[in-house]
Amino acid sequence: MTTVSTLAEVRPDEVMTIAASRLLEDGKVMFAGIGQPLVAAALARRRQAPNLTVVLEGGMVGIHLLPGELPASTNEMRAAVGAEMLTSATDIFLLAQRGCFDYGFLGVAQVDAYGNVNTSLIGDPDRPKVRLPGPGGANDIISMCNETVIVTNHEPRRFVERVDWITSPGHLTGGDSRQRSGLLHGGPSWVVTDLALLDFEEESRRMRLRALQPGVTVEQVRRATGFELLVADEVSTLDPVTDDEVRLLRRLNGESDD
Amino acid sequence: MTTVSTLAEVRPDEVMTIAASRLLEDGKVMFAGIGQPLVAAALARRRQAPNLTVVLEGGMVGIHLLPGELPASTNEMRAAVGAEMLTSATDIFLLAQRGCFDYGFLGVAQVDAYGNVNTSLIGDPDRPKVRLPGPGGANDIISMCNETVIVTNHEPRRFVERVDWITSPGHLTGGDSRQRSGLLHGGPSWVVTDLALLDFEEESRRMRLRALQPGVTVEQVRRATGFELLVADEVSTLDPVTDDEVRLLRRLNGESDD
Amino acid sequence: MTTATLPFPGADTLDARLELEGRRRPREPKTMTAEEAIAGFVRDGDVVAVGGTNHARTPMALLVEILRQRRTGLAMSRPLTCYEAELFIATGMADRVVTSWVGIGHGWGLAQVLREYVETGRIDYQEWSHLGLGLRYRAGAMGVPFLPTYSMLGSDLGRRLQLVEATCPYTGQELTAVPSLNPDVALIHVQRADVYGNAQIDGYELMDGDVARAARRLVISTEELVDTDILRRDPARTVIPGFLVDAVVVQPMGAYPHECYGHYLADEEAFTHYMERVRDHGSEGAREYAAELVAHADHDAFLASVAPERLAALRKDAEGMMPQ
Amino acid sequence: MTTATLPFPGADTLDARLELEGRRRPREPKTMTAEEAIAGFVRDGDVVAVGGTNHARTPMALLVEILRQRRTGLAMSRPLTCYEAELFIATGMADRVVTSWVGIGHGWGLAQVLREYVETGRIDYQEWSHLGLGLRYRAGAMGVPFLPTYSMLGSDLGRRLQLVEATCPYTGQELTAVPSLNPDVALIHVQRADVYGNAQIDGYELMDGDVARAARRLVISTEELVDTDILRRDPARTVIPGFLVDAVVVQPMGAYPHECYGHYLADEEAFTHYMERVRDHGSEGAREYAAELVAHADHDAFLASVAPERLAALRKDAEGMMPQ
Repeated sequence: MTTVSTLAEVRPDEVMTIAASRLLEDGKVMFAGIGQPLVAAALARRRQAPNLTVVLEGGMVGIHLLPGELPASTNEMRAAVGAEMLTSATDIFLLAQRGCFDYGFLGVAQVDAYGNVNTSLIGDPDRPKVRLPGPGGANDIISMCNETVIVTNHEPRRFVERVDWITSPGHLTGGDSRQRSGLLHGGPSWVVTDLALLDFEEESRRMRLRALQPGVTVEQVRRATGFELLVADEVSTLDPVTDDEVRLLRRLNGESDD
Repeated sequence: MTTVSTLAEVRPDEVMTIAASRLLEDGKVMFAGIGQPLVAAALARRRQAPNLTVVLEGGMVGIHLLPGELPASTNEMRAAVGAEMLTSATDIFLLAQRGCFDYGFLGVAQVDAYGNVNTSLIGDPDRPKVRLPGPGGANDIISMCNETVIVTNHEPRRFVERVDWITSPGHLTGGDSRQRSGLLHGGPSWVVTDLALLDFEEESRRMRLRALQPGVTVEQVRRATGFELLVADEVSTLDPVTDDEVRLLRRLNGESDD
Repeated sequence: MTTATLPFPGADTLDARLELEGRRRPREPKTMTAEEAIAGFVRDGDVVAVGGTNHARTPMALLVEILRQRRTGLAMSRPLTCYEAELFIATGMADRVVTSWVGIGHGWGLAQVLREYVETGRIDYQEWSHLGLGLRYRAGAMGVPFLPTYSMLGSDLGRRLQLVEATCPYTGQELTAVPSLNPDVALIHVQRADVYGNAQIDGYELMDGDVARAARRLVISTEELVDTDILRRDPARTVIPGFLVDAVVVQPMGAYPHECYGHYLADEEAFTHYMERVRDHGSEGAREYAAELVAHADHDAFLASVAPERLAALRKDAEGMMPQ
Repeated sequence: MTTATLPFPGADTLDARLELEGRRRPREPKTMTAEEAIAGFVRDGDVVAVGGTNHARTPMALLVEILRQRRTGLAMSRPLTCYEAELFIATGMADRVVTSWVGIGHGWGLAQVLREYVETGRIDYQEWSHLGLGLRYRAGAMGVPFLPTYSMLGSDLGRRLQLVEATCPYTGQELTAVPSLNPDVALIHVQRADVYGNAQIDGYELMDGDVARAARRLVISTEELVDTDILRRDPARTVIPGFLVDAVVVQPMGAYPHECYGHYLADEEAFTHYMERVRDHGSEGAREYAAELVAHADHDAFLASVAPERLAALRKDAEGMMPQ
């Protein structure tokens, strides 16, 4: 795992997906969305977590993840054929509410210092500048899964002090505010970016830098973050991505045949 | 329908089942229990109501009703094979709660002047003299179906002023008491016995004699009723059971092969 | 007692039940054309629940027939909404959207027409969580005016929707109270049904079992009309009992250009065709596309306008993916 | 805020969830003997949810193994209860019953042992409506502490159970609040499962999908152990996902003498055998019958004690009834 990839042009999104996939433990259950989360799951299944069960919001449980044929939607044939169970879309979220899912994975348009996520709108909620797709399953995932991993490019416009709209609740205003809102479970545990791995400080629940992607400095992360970032006492460096990981990732994405 | 049966020994329970079956209209949906209700349904399906849909508490919808092979339980293979839909036991009652079922049919250990039904216990609820099977689906059926037909032998020990225990709510203490309890739908509409057909007077919601089985007198019905019975201004006489009905009933019950 | 007012129809299961009691749907043949079904069961101002999600089992033939007959003041309700809603917004037939997500997929990104109408404040856009909308349908299906859930707690969704809390009378725990939704009409596309409306869905049911139960009026379209005995062979697959159904429209490829599990994949070329128009002409492009669709006499005429080998390929690919 | 106290465990989904978070059930082979499964997952004082109803898919092999190992202070929870509960009452292992109905069926009338114990006040008997108990499981499965329903309003059931009302915060309507039930352990018999516990039920699911989701611990027995690929051919039939399951016991005819849809009918002779003992000796007869059952080393030994042609006939009759 410590062999630096010698492959030309490892892209930032590849580094991020690989870092996210490494968080997934074997035997667990992951509520995945389309795109990066699903690729991270497929990667983990072929490496450290062959018994990871992947669940989709369309009601699929234990889906097949074939290289080059990952589904383009959580609600389509490719996502369902080969699943171990198909249930209704509502019932899959009720399993989340019961506490059956170890991980949720979310992308964001904005995330704030307390891990609150916005995928709904930019600007004034009454007359948004940009109307975005909305929560889909994200509000439920971060409210109900045992922990939620946020995966996103690290940019100041995404990392903001307060999101314009809380689509999906993180630690709200920090401290025990999430619990006080009635959300007694889960919440964001990790934020994985192309620059770093971050968590949330135990007391304040503010985002905290824990580890850097190889070659990245703390200052770089600070500059890419639009709020005052906590930094752990010891900031480690993540293992560099390996040739094996990158090759496998590209094969899963249908970008190569080897 | 006015030909008197010439068959020897038409039993009181046969007269009652036939009278109940005549209430069932074509195209409707009936929540049936095992025994008399199911036989009444099978009879109606072969006579005036070929498009009657029969539902069972085991989750079966649109069941087959084969002569001599009527199921002995609402939760067994014979009740399920040939059904048009199988769903969960809870979901079948939720369809009742939604308002999908035209008729429920109930038997009773006791029924009172307001159509409250007891199938739970005789005596003191804290230390019953006789512990009976309990509601099964009956509480839900009478609470949720659009109307409920009570079918029972007419005996003073069954027709009591107040039941020992309200297993399944009828019109409670009469008037609008059922509505005031939060039960906004349905309730008992008819009581069919071996002696008579009864309904519930519109204002008081007390049980009222509407029609007599052939050969029965009002006085006979009064004597068989353990509470003061209302009598409609005009009491008619039910059409006598016909040979066809009796023969078909016995064939359905597996008592004859013709 | 304290009661809240909702910004949108809901929590009216009691009325929905009374409507059902007053208008039974007896067991009788219910097959009719899409034209008859829409004329009979879809009215101006309706809350329309659209079956399927995103590009799965979208009841396209029925939706386009609404466009053809024109309705006004519709609300389109669907947990994951695709471009079908944009056709109703752009043509002015819908002024309300109830959803948890809107997107086109297939690499096309944001829904541009919806953006335009929301950002200029021309439609009411009601954003629910996925489970929140799912439980609205479920409450409607169960015949209760609300259900408790953890969904939407702490977020801006519940605040904007003016949702109130449901307090557990045993524990004192406070959860979100989701109000029931009994749509005025639901349109659902299925793989097979009999003349009475007993219907089976293969693959993913999504929310359609609940939508069918919740709906005040229900029109289904089906790939295949089968004898009831076919349904009896696998009754656990019957998701919609006939007594819920008002109309059965037999329409092979009735979800095209969207997909239907086991029958055909979505036609990405059709998405491209639509999105290029929108990219080039904005909502006017969506109106042009809708005009093209309604110019066909019916869905069969629309299908006949597509290259047969393209349709055959979509069917072949879907059939080839099925488990053996 | 006002909170009510329940006369019985319930409305504790929060605790059930914390227990689940603290004890995950990773995907790994979970096959074991009934002896190991009961030893590992059934404890004194448990609320035991028994799968199936009446004489359908009763998890007999697992239940008799509990009798064999002996437990005390059990509560038996099942919507329609048959004689299996009487074995636990008569042997003093269960002192509580949660049900909507108890009866033997097959023309045998009332459950005499249960009558004796209830009428002499020796057990706690909790009578719910059928839907009431179903919604207790469903609330537990949904992870919410209560659900609203019309069930039990106006009757003596809710009054005696000390149920309180759930007020709709939108309409003010008052419904019964049914408290969740997350049984300590559930036992469910299914037609097929893989080593991870992914399980399919043929025919009528009854309440078992909810029971499995609600349970704090879950033991399934299966007629057949199959490769996961077999389940993938018809994934909509998978009612129990493996991540809910603690133990998989492979036990052909595991519901005998009760029925298992598609595999075998109930053995009426066995009912007669039991009921004649009870008729002649009351609850002592039930203890004798239980002693006979536990004298067999395991369920296979019990089956071996039955005339093979009798078992073959039950199987043949069931198979002959299946839709073609």
